[in-house]
Amino acid sequence: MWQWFYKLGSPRYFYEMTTGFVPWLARATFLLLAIGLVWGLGFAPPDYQMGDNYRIIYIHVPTASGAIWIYAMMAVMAAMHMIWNIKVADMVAKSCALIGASFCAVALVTGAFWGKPTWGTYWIWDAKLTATLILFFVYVGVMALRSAFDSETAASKAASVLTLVGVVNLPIIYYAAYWWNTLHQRSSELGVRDASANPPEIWIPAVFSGFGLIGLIFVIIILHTRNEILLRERRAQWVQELVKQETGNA
Amino acid sequence: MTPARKQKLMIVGSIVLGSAVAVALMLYAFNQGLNVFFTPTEIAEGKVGADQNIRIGGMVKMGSLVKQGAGTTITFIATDTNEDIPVAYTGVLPDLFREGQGVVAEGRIDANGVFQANSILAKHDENYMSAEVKAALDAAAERKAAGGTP
Amino acid sequence: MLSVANLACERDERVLFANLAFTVAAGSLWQVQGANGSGKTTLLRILAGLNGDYSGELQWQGKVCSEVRTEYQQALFFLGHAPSVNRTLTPLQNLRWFCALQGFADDAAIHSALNEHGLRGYADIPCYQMSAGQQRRVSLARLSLTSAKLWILDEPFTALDRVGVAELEARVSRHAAAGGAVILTTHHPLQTQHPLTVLNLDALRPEAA
Amino acid sequence: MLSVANLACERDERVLFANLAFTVAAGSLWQVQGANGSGKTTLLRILAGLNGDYSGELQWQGKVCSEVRTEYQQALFFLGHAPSVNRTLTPLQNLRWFCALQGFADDAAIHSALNEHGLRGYADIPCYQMSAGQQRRVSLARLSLTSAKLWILDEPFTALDRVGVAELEARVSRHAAAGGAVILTTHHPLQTQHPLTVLNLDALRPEAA
Amino acid sequence: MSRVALGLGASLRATLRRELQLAISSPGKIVNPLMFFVIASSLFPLSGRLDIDVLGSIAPGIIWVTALLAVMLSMESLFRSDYDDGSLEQLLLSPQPLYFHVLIKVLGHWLVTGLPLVVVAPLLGLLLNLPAQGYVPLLIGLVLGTPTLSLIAAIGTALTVALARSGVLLAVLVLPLSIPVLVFGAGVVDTALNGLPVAGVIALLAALLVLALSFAPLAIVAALRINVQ
Amino acid sequence: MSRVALGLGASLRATLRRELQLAISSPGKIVNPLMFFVIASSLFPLSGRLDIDVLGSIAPGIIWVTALLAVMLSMESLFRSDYDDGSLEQLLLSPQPLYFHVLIKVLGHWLVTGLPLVVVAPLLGLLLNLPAQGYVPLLIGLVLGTPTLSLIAAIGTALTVALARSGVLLAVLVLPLSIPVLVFGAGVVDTALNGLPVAGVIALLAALLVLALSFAPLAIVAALRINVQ
Ligand code: HEM
Ligand SMILES: Nc1ncnc2c1ncn2[C@@H]1O[C@H](COP(=O)(O)OP(=O)(O)OP(=O)(O)O)[C@@H](O)[C@H]1O
Ligand SMILES: Nc1ncnc2c1ncn2[C@@H]1O[C@H](COP(=O)(O)OP(=O)(O)OP(=O)(O)O)[C@@H](O)[C@H]1O
Ligand SMILES: [Mg+2]
Ligand SMILES: [Mg+2]
Repeated sequence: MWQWFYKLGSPRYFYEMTTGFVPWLARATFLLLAIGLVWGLGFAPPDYQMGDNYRIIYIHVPTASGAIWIYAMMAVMAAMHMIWNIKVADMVAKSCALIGASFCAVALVTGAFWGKPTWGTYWIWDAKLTATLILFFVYVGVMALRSAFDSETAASKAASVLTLVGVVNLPIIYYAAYWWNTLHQRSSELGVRDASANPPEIWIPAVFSGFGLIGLIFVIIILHTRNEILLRERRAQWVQELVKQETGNA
Repeated sequence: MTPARKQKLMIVGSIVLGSAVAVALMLYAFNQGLNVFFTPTEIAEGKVGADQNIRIGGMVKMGSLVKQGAGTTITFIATDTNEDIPVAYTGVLPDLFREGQGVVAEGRIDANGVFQANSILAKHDENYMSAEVKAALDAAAERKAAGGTP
Repeated sequence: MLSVANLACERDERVLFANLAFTVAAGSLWQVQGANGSGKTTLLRILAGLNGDYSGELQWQGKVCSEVRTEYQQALFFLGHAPSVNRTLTPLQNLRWFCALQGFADDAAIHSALNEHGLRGYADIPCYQMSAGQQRRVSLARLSLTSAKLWILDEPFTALDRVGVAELEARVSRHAAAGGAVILTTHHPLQTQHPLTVLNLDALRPEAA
Repeated sequence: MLSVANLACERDERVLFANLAFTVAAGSLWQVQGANGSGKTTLLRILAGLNGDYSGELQWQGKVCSEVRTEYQQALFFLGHAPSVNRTLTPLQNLRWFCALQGFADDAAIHSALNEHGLRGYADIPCYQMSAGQQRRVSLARLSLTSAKLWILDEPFTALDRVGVAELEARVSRHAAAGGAVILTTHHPLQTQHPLTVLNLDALRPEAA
Repeated sequence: MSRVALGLGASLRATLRRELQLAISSPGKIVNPLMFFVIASSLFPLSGRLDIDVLGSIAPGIIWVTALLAVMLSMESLFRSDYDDGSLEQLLLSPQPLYFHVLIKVLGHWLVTGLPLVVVAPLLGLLLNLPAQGYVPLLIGLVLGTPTLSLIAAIGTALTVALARSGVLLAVLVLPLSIPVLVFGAGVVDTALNGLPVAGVIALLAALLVLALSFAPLAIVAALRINVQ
Repeated sequence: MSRVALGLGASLRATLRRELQLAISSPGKIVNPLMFFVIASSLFPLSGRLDIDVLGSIAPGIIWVTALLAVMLSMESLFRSDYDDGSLEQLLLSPQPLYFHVLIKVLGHWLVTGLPLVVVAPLLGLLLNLPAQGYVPLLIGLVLGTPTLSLIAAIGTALTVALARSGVLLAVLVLPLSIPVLVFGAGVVDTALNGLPVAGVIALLAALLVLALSFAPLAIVAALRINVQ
């Protein structure tokens, strides 16, 4: 277990292990997303109240919860980087920040465009919305801090510290729900648990697009991390050999 | 004990102590109740005095919606099935606002006990259903209400 | 006292030094030499524990430095390029804080340290009113206050006038002679009675070898 | 070229120098000497027109400096304690701006100036990645770019390694020999072929006299 | 020799004394955040013709937001000169427990910058037409909240100390983290103005303070070590 | 030699290019003021439960005040690194006309920090529920007002450049001077929201800009000369 853990911590092992694995993950992801989105956006029946507007759900919900989970993952990576000085963990954290922030932005934008027809306003200072906005700010802070440093080591350590400090905000944001009323709906889990209310035509595509999005998150993170590995290890012998091979093949 | 050890112990000690105190304070806070968002029941219990700027949440009671005059002023009854409160509002309504649907209103309770809203937001519930399903369900509910067995 | 094994450091693709191994014994005086950019400052900061970006091992009295950090820091005096002198405070206030961080208070000693370093009468003048060399002297007055065994000094002669340079050279030799150890960098030829060990980073650089 | 009459300056009640009078002729090389805090930096900044807190008169080519300011500034190159090198820009970008301020553009000259100062290959590396001495070299590369007659240099040898010091000494001598004039401060003994005029502020100080 | 050995307490007092000496020798350090607080709050009434009651109802928000900005801006200088002149290296290399020295440094800074804000806040309340029952909650909130803000801002300062003039970056890091303090702090006043009980909110503010007191020094020390490379 | 003599225009372009290069090499310089602008504006609605209409009516004030703060904070770095590393001495000693170089430097800085603020302002309008007829006046006001604010802030920066980390002092100097811009700037939106003609207020803003363009460089140059002693 520990051995595996340390092995995964080595950039080279990470790179080589993912080389075979990523294309399959990417294909599966593409399939899931295609089914989920085409079905959800194209064929699922319109909602009795919101008509076709509700279709935004197939993008909004996964990106919104994705943004939250990605932060959690980033924090775990930051902790691993601080405690065991695992470089790959930092590279993953860096990728997490980028796509977490993008997901957060997408959730905000889709939510806002959804809010106009349903609630009558693009934006309201409601707990969940506010929490999402703050999360976005924290992501941006982490990225801004990282890019402000010249030295790679200092940048990654500083970003890790800020990421961990930012974790404190998460439960507080959660309790802020007591503060603003929640206009945003509570978690419905789309009726997956007690299939009583939401019919399968609506939640099955959501499940597809949800898993597709999870796959997408991992594909992007892994690809980004692989890039980062090549960049940071560009002088390591194995990378040089890899480059030689690639250019030889080309 | 070496000085280094002693230092570490002091630091760990203050962190543990701090966490304990913080947890205690938070528990106390949550016991106090932090709500500034009220249900009709809480209002009926007299938790809110007149002329406090608050938010209320509930459902628009079936059959209570009345449009007045040119149609920009409305009154309706907000309910949490337990208690009711009359609400008055002037302004543009969101699409989702309709009877039987969740609503959040912000405003004050006037001297007559009417909630004078200065903003109204509609709330979607946690369920999504297609128009046909909704119709079928409604029909079933009606039949049930009529006392028939399916 | 301090022994270094297998030390290597690279910055931005360039290996500054690799396989560095040496032992700084009590009573020795080391000068780290090298052209501009050869890595002297980097090496000194690694030895002082301020730069963690290296591979290799540092041992203090036979124990790994990072494990006996407090002990090592008690035995270490480091002075970098910057003088560590707050410009709005007076020399007295500056040095008082330094002493408190070392765990003692002793105004008489501070005054005599200032006098020794040619700053008689300057104890209560804010440091921003002093010239570059005078500020450096305030900084060096710490040498008379610390009880550290190992001194690590990065270009300590900067901005000192000739008298100041000679005095510092003498002080450094005395410390080594009294059983301490000194590691310093400087670009000017040192004039000391004490035997000098020179570590030349230029000669050590892999590509140069 | 530059002549000084009756120059006096005091800082915080202390007279640094008074009745200073000298003329820096074309082809001469001046070293301002003095203990720490004797006023060398202050004097140089007064001569460069950066410090107006003095009494006395400065003349450039027989005209009062402040009246022929642009002309004087065209003929002057000043380098203070700070290297005047922006750390986020590259040497090339830094020197391009310097040239533009002098009213010309010439990338070839910049590259050869960098090569001359031991920075071949560093033209496009951000300066924060360089050591203290390398930054100082970027700064000194200006000497090969300026066409100023009068150079005023405050401790230009700081942070330079031995080769750098020797090169700069040679450069300064050549400039004086070619009909320019140089005023500099340094605490280390200058080794130049060119005759050196020493201005010792310690000897000049009223209380010392 | 007349050498007196100092315990931890005495050497912490030396750090506190130094912080206060620095403040005294440049009085701007005390006065400027205050002036900023007053001027920035009065920008709002200037920037639009507001109804006087509306002004009163947004007063807690304005006061809290400007207090937050004032604390943050004044914290910017906390480790700055120490970093520039190398004193920070000396602190990091001293055999003393950094955790406590850093904590004392922040608290010393709060004494000279945060506390005066609390003292003038009622004046701003007057300017902004804050209703009478808002003053006591405002003060309680500020007393508990500004040290927390100082500690959070100190984390940001420590993270950015190696970067030249990083005022805006500091804001981008610190403001999101401070939002909970702001929400509960202004919430105390709001709750009181609405006639509701404030004990719960105050307890939350206190909890945040205690948390910050125990965890912020860890983050600050880690951040300083990273920056002094 | 391949030496090309440069006229004033070309050497001003070199100064502008350097300013842009500095911005590009640290992208935070562009992004951070923007983020500050967004985050600081959203602090207000967070700090109290505001009625949505009230929020809309104070939106112009909030946007203008935070824009002012963002411009001021980002200006802090204008002469900072040049002062620290001695480049400012070189500028002052160059035979070039300082007046124009300083003007170009400020405008270059405005291009990378002020202009982006104008671009995201409508987004903040959305968040703060600004009524639809307020957007165009807001943009016009900001386009005319932010360069003026930059110039005023530059005077403050130049005055305080010799002081380490002077963020708060800068604010104390600059904010009072900026009040007219703020009043007219927010006034444009207010006037439009009230359905009154805005041409007069816009003309006043433009007049302030022209005044600042012609006099601010004088003050900046004088301030720099004082500080580089
Ligand atoms: C800018 C506006 C909005 C933001 C920032 C936002 C944010 C979020 C977030 C963060 C989540 C994930 C919650 C979680 O995983 O715990 C979420 C889920 C969801 N949102 Fe939104 N939302 C917005 C607007 C809307 C609108 C207008 C609707 C439609 C009425 C909506 C419907 C949903 C639904 C159905 C879910 C899934 C339920 C759940 O798991 O919580 N959202 N939203
Ligand atoms: N900012 C200042 N305010 C007041 N007095 C100052 C200031 N800077 C320097 N002085 C005083 O002016 C005198 C001369 O300082 P100056 O920097 O010119 O000395 P210097 O000869 O260059 O010394 P060094 O060899 O140390 O560089 C010093 O005695 C100092 O006390
Ligand atoms: N912040 C940095 N980031 C990346 N590389 C750096 C950094 N600082 C220094 N370097 C590189 O590290 C090398 C060693 O620098 P260092 O400061 O240790 O040299 P030095 O021997 O002290 O030189 P000097 O005599 O000029 O003081 C230099 O070649 C420089 O290019
Ligand atoms: Mg060095
Ligand atoms: Mg000097």
